[in-house]
Amino acid sequence: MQFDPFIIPFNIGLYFIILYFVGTCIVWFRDLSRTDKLRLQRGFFGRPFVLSLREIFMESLIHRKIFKVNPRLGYMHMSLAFGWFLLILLGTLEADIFGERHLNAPYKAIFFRFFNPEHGAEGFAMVYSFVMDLILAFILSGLLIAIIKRFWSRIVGMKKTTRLKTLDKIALTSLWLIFPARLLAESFTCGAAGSGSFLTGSLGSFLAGFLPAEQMAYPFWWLYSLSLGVFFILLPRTRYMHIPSELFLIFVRNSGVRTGDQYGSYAEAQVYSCSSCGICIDKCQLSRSAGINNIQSAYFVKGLKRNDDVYDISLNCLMCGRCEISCPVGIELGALRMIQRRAGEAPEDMKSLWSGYMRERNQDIKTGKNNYTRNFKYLKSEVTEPEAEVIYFAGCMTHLSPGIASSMEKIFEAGGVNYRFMDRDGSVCCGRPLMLAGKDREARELIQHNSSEIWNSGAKTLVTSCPICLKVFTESYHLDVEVLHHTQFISRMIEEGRLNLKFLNSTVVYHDPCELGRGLGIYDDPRMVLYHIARYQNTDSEKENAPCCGGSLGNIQLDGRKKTAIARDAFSDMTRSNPDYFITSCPLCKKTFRKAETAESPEILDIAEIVIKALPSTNNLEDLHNKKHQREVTHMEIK
Amino acid sequence: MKNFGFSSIKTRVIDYDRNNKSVSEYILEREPSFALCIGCGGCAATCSAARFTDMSLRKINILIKRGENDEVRRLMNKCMLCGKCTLVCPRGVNTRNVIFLTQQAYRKLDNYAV
Amino acid sequence: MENLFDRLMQDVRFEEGLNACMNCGVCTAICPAAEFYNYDPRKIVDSVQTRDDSVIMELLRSETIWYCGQCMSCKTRCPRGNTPGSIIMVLRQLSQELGVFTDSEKGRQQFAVKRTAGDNILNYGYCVPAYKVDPDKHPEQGPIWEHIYDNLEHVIARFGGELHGEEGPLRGFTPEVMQELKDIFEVTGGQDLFDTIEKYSEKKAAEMGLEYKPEGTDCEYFHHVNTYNSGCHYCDSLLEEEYETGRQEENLEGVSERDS
Amino acid sequence: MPDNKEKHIVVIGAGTAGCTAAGQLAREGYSVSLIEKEGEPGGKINNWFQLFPDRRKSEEVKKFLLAEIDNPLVMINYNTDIDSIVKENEEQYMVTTSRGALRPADAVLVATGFDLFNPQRKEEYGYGIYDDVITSVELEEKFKTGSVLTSKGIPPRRVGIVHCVGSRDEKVGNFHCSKVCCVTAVKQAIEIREMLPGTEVFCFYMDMRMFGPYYEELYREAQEKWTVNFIRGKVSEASENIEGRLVVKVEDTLAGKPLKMQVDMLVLMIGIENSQSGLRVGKELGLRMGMNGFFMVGDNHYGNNRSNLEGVFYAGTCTSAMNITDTISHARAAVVEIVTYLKSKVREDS
Amino acid sequence: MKLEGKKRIWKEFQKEIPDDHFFFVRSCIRQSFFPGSEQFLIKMLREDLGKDIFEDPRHTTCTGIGYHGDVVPFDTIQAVVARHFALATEHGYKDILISCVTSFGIYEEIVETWKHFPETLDKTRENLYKATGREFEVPRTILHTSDAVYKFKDEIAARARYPLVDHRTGEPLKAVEHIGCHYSKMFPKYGVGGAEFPHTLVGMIESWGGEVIDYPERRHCCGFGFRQYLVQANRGYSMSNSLKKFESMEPYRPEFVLANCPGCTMFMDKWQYTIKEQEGRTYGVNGKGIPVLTYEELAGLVMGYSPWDLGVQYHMVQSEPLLDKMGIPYDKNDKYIAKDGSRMEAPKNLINA
Repeated sequence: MQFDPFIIPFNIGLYFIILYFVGTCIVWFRDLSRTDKLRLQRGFFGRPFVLSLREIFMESLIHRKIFKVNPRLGYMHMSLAFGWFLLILLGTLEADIFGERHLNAPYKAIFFRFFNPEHGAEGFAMVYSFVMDLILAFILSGLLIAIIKRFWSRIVGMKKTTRLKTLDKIALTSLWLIFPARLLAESFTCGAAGSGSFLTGSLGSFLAGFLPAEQMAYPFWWLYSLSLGVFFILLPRTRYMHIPSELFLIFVRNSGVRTGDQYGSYAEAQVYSCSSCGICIDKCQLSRSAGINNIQSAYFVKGLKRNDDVYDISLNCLMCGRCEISCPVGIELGALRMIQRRAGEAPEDMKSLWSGYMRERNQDIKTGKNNYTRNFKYLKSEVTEPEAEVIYFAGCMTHLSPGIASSMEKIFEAGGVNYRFMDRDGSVCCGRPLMLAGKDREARELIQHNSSEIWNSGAKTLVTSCPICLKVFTESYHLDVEVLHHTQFISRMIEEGRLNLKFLNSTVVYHDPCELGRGLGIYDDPRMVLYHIARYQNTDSEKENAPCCGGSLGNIQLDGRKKTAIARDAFSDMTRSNPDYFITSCPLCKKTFRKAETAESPEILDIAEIVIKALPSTNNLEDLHNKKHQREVTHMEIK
Repeated sequence: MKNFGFSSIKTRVIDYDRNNKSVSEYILEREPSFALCIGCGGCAATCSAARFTDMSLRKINILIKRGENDEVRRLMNKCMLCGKCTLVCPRGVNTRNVIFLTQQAYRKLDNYAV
Repeated sequence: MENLFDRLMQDVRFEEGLNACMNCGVCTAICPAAEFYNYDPRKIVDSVQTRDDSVIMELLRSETIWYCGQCMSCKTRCPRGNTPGSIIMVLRQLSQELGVFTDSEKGRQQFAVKRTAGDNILNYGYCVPAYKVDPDKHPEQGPIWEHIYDNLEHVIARFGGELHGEEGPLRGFTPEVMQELKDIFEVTGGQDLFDTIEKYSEKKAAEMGLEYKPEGTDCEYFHHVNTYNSGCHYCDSLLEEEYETGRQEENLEGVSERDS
Repeated sequence: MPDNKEKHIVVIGAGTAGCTAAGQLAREGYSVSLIEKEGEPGGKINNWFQLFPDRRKSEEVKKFLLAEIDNPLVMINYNTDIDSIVKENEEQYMVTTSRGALRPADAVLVATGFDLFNPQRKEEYGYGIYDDVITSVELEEKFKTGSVLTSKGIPPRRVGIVHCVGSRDEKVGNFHCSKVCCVTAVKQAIEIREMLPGTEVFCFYMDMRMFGPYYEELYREAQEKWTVNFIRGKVSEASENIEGRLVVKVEDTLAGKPLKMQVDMLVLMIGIENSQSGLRVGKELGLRMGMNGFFMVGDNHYGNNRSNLEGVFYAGTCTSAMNITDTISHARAAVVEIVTYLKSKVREDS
Repeated sequence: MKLEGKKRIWKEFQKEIPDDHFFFVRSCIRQSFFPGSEQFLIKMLREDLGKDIFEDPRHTTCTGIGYHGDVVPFDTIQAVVARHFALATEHGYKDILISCVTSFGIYEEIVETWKHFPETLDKTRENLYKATGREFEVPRTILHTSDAVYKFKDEIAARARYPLVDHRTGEPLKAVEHIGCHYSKMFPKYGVGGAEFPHTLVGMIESWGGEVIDYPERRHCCGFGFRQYLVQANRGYSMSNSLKKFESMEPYRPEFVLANCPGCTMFMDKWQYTIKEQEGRTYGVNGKGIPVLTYEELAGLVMGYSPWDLGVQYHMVQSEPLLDKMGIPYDKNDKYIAKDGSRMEAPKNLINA
């Protein structure tokens, strides 16, 4: 029986963390809604499980996403996570193969060298210990980067890194100590025994040259075990909880569970799965352009972990979704913020907890307090015109940029579409702005009103010019009509050949509005349209990486100057190639970018407005020629 | 008491010294641009709600500052927070936040006291 | 029909009372009516000076022109020399001539004024002779008035007068005097105005299904206009949402705050 | 080419306009008699502590004026009134002052400036009756002494500032806008807030006429930085309540409601009228008067220094309300007019 | 508060008030509600001051209340007033002495209109002639009876037996005055002292030994508002305005209100009763009520006439406490007396009795 007191700290830590994790998983599972439980059960014996394993490997160990963002950072995470994983895996095998018997307690694997100092002298064992050393070296290299990052984050290509609190610091040091301790412990042991491979062996013999390796080894084995123990014990109270949480999260997500609009164990799992890697901080335009550095998702989630009042933080966000897209753990940050915004309506003591918010709301319903009186009684139905196949909803913001609406009318006419301009004399808001402010109930009133208006119009298709409206139409209205953004509608008309356009010999760049792009994943339709009518120039902030214009209704607190600052940066980034036109497909984006416009800068147009320019006045030869030319270009572009 | 067939009327005058102006302070401290309104009425002109009601943000702004809370209560909830007003304001007042804070302030005033 | 603004301009009081208004609000600031009614003389002058017939017609049909108490405090202060008070008097005059005064609750009350003060003039030569101020209709006059009303001749006598006598307080007027008064009313259009008020009031009474009698103060319609108060004239009435909808139904444009 | 010294110009009034013009004429080499009824130059500048929009100390401008007239060719007569001005001959005017006759003048420059409106004419504001109703000028006096206190000797909790007192008001016979009061009000509001951070300031205005460079910016600063409150409505009346605070009645026209408010001090932004002394000179010379009570200029667009008389010119606020900048430019323009006029005379002679 | 300021204003607005020969015109309201005042005015001018004051019994109402009630057209009232002028002309009087502020205002308005629009004068002449065959001269001066009393205030003061002081302490009595909107707000030049600080009543009170207090709502209307009172549904407006005034004067604890206009006198008196009934509020030094007096009543009291012969008892707010303070003797039982000299029982629950 091989035993030594120094393994105790490690064992305590290990069993503690295992028990703790299992316990948490059970609690989380219990708190899931019935449907989610079922999803999970189904998932456990199905594809989701396999998917999860794959994802866990790819993300939790290899950290593919981080690699994409920035290889150096990716390598750092991978070396630590994957390296350690390998060390444990191979370590266990090692103990199993070369240990005095099979199926050992975990500590045997971890402290294998201590119990088998002479191991790895020749043959296969020698190769094996070489591999082990290799892995250790791999980890240590990552560790080195981590340490450098901590003190000089630019080296890994990050502008900002997360701030730490004491507990995290302790945990971090213990984490950092683990592998150096192991290295030295093994080296001394090897040095004394004359065993070990290229790393431990050579370092060992070198140290043994002038140090009493025999005596030196033992305290380092203690240190190794201690740092492991401490790290495990502290784990739940630190950000490193993300390591186990993420396992749970990945599995649950793959089983089809989503955050929804309520605070539940899935949301909590997400919160704990955040490694505060800080990638979101760099993605956030508020920190880049508006100099606001305390509201980024990393801080927001940290606030949630600590159960702080994060209401104001949750409000001060563009809801552009750039952080969510870039989050390596795939946390639904937008959804989490929305939960907090709704909760913000609740009294002080219940602010940070959705459950508390629900309680407060219910009691409101009972007591019928002022916030339950209907706000929009005054809305009157305005449907008068005859039925039409298409109903066009310009949206409030479009009314401030009337060129868009009038262009759409021209396009409809050109395409011979029988349409009805639902809000010709002014819009009733779609409800999205209220939702973004956390006022869902009020939004419901508007949704009901507009829905009935749309239904009564008897149209088959609803076209809107405003992505904000589109988002809410598709997600929160339950309409029995097809809902399209005008970009989609135009591209469809082009494909159906209802709209023949001439090619403009001018260059364009396209800005993906947050709600249309990241929000609804509509990237191709606008590009299709543009390919048909102009020379499309790629920018390095396309699609998912598109910036927010800054005017977002998602942020109610941001003042005008900062909005303009954001718009300026985004605009100058996207117009480096100096195109003739800067095209967007959101009236609000257009309006906001206009603030960044200068005399030299390209003309800012909505996609509908440039389509108008391409509408043939007379279809003469020149037009035909243009069309031929345009086809070629299109093919070229698509290839 | 005998029936006179009439009774005294509540005055409509803004009694500035009596009125409770805490809401105005609450907003000013969170949204300083609130002070910048020059009453041009641009917001009221573009307002989506104004098409249907006597909602006028220009008026609300003033009434909040004067502490005419009853009337503000009546008007403010008509706002759809669509944010058009913010885009047209020549003084860059973050009107949308002003309304948002107003509603918040009254919630507190009514339920939990500012 | 001729342009309403020109028609108003024919009245010297209007011509004198309306210069250019710059909306300074000095009138509203000290207006006793603006203090208690949803009323703003400034807005009236401002709407009148648009010279827009539809706007003026809206005024003529509205409640708002009937709130003024004609204290004329506005005349003293206006930096542009307007007299909102006179302007309103002329508007009321026209509203009655066109018969649209019956469209508003407060306007209909003109019938009550005519039947009391108006008729008193031609019947007794006084606007409000003591013997026509019935304590039951004037509870606010209090017990002392009941005493005076019941013992009027004694009261007058105490001060060396004679009720309905040759001269002194509450003297009676000879038929000749009364005839002169009547003739003046005939010649100057006073009688026409009386008749107009009666004509349209009778029409309105029929519309509202209320009993109307050619004279006196004891018919349903008189009682209605004299005592009915919908309560939608004051600031707190604006606070009730019901009233909002109520306004659209009853279509009392007068209360709608056009420019605010 | 005759010596300019022989030409003699009488400048009436040693205010901003008078001094600027006199100095400039002297530099052109003409001999100038500067006549001032007061004992010192500067005119109304002496009333002010700081000037809008940049809060420049008014002494600094006065220093500039003193430097201007510090010239041997400028003969300054203080405490001197005009007794008579008569046309001596085709080209010259005979100016007789309270100190005797002057040498015949080849040109007369009327720079008699303005008088401030006497707020007692707006009885409803109770100036001269309620102790804490003061004028903008009296407030400047307080600024000079460095302490703004009410008649009770305590700092005011709330100050009201009334715009357009004696301007744009037919009840006092002034139809014109005095132009500079709005920005003065804003400046003084800021100064009060600076001096007494605990004091609320309310401006009661009909229109904010921020016509000059950086005036609108000052207005914005007043709102943004100094949280000065602006209420759109002409104050109708002020009265004293039992605690001796002033009750102001006004309509908050933007809210469409009457408003009543207690203030501890009411500052009246008194307007600008043509000066009485100026009017006397005008009568003496037979100058044509404009509808607004100021002198009527030869042409509103390109001749606003010329008068209806040959050889008589205007400079400064005797023709209309002006700020200091405009007054100085107007005075310099007058010099150009005079020089051209005299040169043309010379040409005729030869 | 600086008195010089007011004095200066009063100097500016001095009105030409003739010394003698007045053509007297009565007030509908005063005849009905406190006939004593008018009667005493005539008596005082004739007997105490030996002035010629003539009244033609054929003069009717000026129809002013109807006019401001908007049921009498401007042309009509011009003719009615012209008829009064005709009567004056007939008897060779040039100065009209009007007992009612509403009429006074209307007479001014009409005369002013005639000045600005001479055609209206011609039209009126024509109308009157057509209707009555009368012709008239536009009078030289238009006087309100308070102007006359103001003119002779010092002669009255000379006759004063009970000056406006607390006879025990010698302290001057604090009083508030209410001038009546139509007295000078429409045409400040016609009112003694102008619109903002009218001197008419102030002058009387001060020359008779009292002290006038200025309060924030001094200038505010009593609330009569013609149609606003005549129609029952509107009376809330009328009362609320008086209520506002009383609330504003309350802290000054005035001994009495001296009112100029018949309407105001009546309303500020009667509303105190209604306010007591409806709001449960009462005012005045003793917290029971503030007597509201006409200038004739006050003059009479000062000169030592019996309060009951002046008609003081016919107000809702009784004046005994005031009389006691001034040291005026009276016999409670003589208050209400019938034609035949027999005593009548006093009405119940009057205020301040």
